[in-house]
Amino acid sequence: MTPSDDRGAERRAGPKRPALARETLLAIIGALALVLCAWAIPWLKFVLTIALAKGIAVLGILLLLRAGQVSFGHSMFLAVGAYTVAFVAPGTPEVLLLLPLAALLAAALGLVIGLFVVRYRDIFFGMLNLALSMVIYSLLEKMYAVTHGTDGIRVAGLTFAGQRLEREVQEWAMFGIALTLAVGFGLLVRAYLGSPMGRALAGIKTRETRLEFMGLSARLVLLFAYVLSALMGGVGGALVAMTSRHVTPQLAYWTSSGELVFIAILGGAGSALGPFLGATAFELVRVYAAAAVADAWQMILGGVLLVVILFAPGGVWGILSSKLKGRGA
Amino acid sequence: MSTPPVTAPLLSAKGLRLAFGGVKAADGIDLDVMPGEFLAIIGPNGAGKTTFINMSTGYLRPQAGSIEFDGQPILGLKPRAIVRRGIGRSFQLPQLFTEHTVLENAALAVASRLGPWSPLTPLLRPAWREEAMDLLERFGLAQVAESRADTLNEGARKLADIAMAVALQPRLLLMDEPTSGVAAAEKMQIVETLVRVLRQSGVTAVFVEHDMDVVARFADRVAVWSQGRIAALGPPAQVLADPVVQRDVIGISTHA
Amino acid sequence: MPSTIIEWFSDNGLLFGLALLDGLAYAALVFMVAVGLNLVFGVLRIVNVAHGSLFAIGAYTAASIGIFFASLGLPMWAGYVALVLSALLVGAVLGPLIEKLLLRRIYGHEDVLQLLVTFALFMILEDVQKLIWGVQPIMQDAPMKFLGTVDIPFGDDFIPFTAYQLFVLPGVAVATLAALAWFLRRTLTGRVIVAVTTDKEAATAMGIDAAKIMLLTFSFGAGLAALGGALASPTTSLVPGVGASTIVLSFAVVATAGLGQIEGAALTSLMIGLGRSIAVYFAPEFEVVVPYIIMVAVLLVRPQGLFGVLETRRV
Amino acid sequence: MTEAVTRRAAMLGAAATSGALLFAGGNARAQAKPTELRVGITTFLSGPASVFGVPARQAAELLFEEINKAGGIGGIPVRAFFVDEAPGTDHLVGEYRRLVQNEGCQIILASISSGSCLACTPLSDEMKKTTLLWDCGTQRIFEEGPHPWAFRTQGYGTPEVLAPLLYLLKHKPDFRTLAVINQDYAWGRDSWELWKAGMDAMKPGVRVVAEMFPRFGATDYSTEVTRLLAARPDVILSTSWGGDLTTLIRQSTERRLFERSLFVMPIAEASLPTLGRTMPAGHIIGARGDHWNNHPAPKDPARLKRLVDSYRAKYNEYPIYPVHHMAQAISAMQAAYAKALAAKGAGGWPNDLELANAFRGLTFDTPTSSITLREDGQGLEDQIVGLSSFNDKYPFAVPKDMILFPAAMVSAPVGQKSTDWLKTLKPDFVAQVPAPMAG
Repeated sequence: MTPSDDRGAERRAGPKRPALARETLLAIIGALALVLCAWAIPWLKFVLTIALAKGIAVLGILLLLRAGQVSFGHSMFLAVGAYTVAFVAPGTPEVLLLLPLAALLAAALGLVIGLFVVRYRDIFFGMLNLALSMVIYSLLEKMYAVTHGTDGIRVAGLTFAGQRLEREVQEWAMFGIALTLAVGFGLLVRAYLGSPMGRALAGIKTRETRLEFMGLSARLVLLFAYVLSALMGGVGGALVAMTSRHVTPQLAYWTSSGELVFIAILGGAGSALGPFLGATAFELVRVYAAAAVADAWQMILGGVLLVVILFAPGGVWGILSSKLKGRGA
Repeated sequence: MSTPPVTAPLLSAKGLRLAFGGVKAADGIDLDVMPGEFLAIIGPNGAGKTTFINMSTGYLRPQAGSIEFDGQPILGLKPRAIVRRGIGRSFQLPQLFTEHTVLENAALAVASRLGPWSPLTPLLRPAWREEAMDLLERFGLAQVAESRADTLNEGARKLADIAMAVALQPRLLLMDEPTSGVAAAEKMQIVETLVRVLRQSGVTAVFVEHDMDVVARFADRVAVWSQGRIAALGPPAQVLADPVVQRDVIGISTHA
Repeated sequence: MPSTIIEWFSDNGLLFGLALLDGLAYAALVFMVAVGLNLVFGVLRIVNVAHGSLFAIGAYTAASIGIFFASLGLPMWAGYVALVLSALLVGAVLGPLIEKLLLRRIYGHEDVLQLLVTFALFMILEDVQKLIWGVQPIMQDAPMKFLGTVDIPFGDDFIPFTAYQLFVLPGVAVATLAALAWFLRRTLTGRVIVAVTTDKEAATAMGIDAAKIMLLTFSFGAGLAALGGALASPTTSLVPGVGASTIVLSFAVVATAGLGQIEGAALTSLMIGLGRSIAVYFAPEFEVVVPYIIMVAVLLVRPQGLFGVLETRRV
Repeated sequence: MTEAVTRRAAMLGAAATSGALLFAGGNARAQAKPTELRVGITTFLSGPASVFGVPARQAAELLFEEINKAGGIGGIPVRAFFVDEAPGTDHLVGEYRRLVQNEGCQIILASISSGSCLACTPLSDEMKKTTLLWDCGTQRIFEEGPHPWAFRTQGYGTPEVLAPLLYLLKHKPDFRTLAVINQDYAWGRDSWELWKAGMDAMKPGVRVVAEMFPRFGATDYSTEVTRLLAARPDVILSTSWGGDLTTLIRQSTERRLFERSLFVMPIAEASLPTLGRTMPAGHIIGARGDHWNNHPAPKDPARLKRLVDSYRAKYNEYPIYPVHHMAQAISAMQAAYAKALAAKGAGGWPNDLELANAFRGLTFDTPTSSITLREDGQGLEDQIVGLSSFNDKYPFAVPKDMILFPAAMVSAPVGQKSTDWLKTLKPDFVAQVPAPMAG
């Protein structure tokens, strides 16, 4: 197929359809690959569950990126979700209750903070989020009597639909829940981004003034996205807590937020699949870098990030989708 | 409420004043816009023409004076509230969502008129898509519907910008230099398209314009702006023939 | 409870005065780092996360040069030469290197990409520092020792303060502020920098070589960060991770100050310095969150920052 | 990316599956002798705590080299797999799993930070893998529930705080006011809680004039120093360490705070080589154990000298306490393997359960003394506290007037919570403090 043919085909079908096909194909391949990896290499099941959990949180970053805003404090919602699990689990160890609870609390905090920060743009938006996350980080660290400070809290044993599972089964259960939620939120975000809400959100990035003159409130549009992203952050945090079974204030530190933004770009902001590609790549690079050179893993991660930004700004998604496109899929 | 008399103005501005530092952008503006008319605003750069549009749409707030739309005061309302009451506007620099397609731009405007929506409804659902396509066709933009807005030429961008305002079905449309930056060859064609669509929709229009040919041909009335004041107001033939206007306004603006 | 607070005040009124002295020195250090970051942000529009690394490298370099001078048997005042040398070295070598090799490639890209490039650089430099200087605390306090202490009367007691913290730090900060203000307002290059900060498009349209100005400003900012680190080095022990905590504080200053505003950076640093030292006395638990609370409070009242100019979009 | 993963998966799949089988087969199966003994070691390799973590890693590398030169353990070489604690707990628990499930480590030496230990120890229960807590000090580990697979091969917070407290009560019994300035994290808070409980029990009525918990990794203490100068407490306690402590000491020395108050610094030892002559003399210093360079009567002087000399020769710095703690964990590991191998007879190799059992009640020698692991897994390590002083032999401060506190005396008994136990102490407990050591 010559390039001009390709363009012609795209115009007829509308540019969306091949992209959709690529996305779906990649999502299915990705999910299968994850399951296979988790099955073949047992300890990777843990790493991949964490990757999926972070991917869900990064979906939230992706939403805000669509509006051209970078939250450098988003991990506070992750921390809220995680600490919700840690605090509530001793009384109510049910995963199916803890997850919605964590989501709800994170969304509530997102609403409160969102009402304030959606009035700001660009560096102010980023830095206010950073400041508020540092306040939450300090609270978690300072309220030693409640949170055990930097020691953190061990998450009590969990039940799944009333069942207390064996370690091996529980690991699979967590992996399955994370994968299901990842797919669910991925679809949700996809639909949302294609809706007027999502398209208006993207409009904030290019022509915010126009939104107002269309009778829309840009702040409200951003607030909705912010609350949704906080909710997903809470879910991601809850999953991280349930998987690693230990929470510390580190979750809310600004470098953790930086990591989430890192993952978003690494994966590529072009697709709802990006965060999961990014999170998987990030965790695998980190784990293998740490195994190869335990005291210079940061340098390797930094190097990978630089290479991606300079040479493949579309991220992993950009690389994969252009490859698939090249093959005419 | 009984039917208002035919002579009641659609937009009525009284005693608008606004100064930026020492510059008086509005120094006692009184203007009535009558339903159904096409009112052109002319005047040199910096005379306060855009400021008037900005004040009428809630983007700037005058320091004194009042604005009524359809008999209701609108001063102090936010732009989006004023839009919802039926005042649309277009921009000197087209305000398009540059990373969206033209169709999406139009559909978003259609959808925002018909909102609120569920976050799961696709923007290009058939009903919205059809209305948006229809609109683009009327503006002669159907060919570029699938192109990204930042790939259009200036004339098409201007039209798309106005199309988005029209999609909101305003009763009054304020247009800030709809033909500026457009190649001379295209200009008349664009204005003709525009006027046809607006007449079809029964929209009252106020437009800032530098091209006196356009003004003479399409405006019902002309308001001449000078240093924050209205220097002259009346039918084009009469106003444009005024020697003072010719010297002070047209002489300058034809060079702008 | 209120009565004990009043008692506390009457008992500690003098102490409160001492806290202000402490706050001044701290504010001076905060200012030195933040002003460079703010300047760079103003011109390049990049939030440089690696600024903290430049601070740390400046500190380490100063300590290394100082230790080297001491090993040569040079007198103690040579420590001050080490501080300046370090700042010059980082500003003249590392700054241009980073700007030319990395930042130049991403100007005009999306904000988030620019931010992440510097984040990646930060991660790399953190490990580079460790490879060069190891993990054990490094200290070189000749400049502080050289000037000795000053006894400040405190009731019938006295409190020794180091002259370095009492005079040198605030002195250098004020001198830097004055020199910067003079440079930006009175010299051609300075005015060009201000022009680029205010309106880059217009400045470029006027024929200003923006690339040169950006290189210059970034190197200058890097030098200021290094000078901040160098100034801090005599009073502190250098360990891995010192950059990470510095930079997050500087972010708060920049956002609070208003973008590119040096006087804003000075005022904010002062507020943070004093706020923090007062918190150490009043409510030590809040010490860490003081800068962020100040930032949130300021932005609530002035969304564009203390000295920021409200940008109205032209439509 | 995907390709790399697949290749890696194929490569690792076999190892992992066999690992899983072994695991599933559990402890009943006879264990074949491996070709090498894989030891997972978690330590700080970046961030502020790497001042401890890196020397410990160096110690492990040094000692493993020595062991392998001498024929390994049970005839097979030992190999270390290091993991950085700095990226956080969620990363660390993943790494723990990797060490066990993927690298096939038979024993894990876990953690400097309390948070890491608290996360890894329950994991040792779940994965049934012997885990030596080689450095973390939190008393919560064994006091909040049993951990049959975990053993701490050194002392912990309670003796490390109680010994300096007793030394203070003996050295300066008449102090009336005290201030505390600790790092704001678990150890800083816990150690203060332990100290306060002990102090209130044995010397009621001491007025605490300032409680300060500056940020972990703080670079400036001038405000805190001013406050302490003005408050003039008789005693200042600081359990800080690393860069925080050296900064605090330097800023305090410069402003003559050490002339106004007596400092008690239970973890000063690790910072003394860095401080050199800057450290003021005559203040109470501890080492989280008895492993001082100038220990007057080490159990095995030749071994202590050899460790210090070879470490210095290789890394050009004096060993600090994390080096000793790492060496202790390795000694314990050697002793336990010897014990388990002896029980198995020729050609046998202990499985996980047999290995863990070998640790229970184990007594192993250190260069300075010997340590016994109690039935709850806690090691009993003696504590030596003294006053900072200088002599010609070392370019930095070392203790004088040292008092050796037997571990059993200063540790909370099995099954009791430290704070509860400390509250039961009576003022006359001080009378049991031994006399300073000769030399």
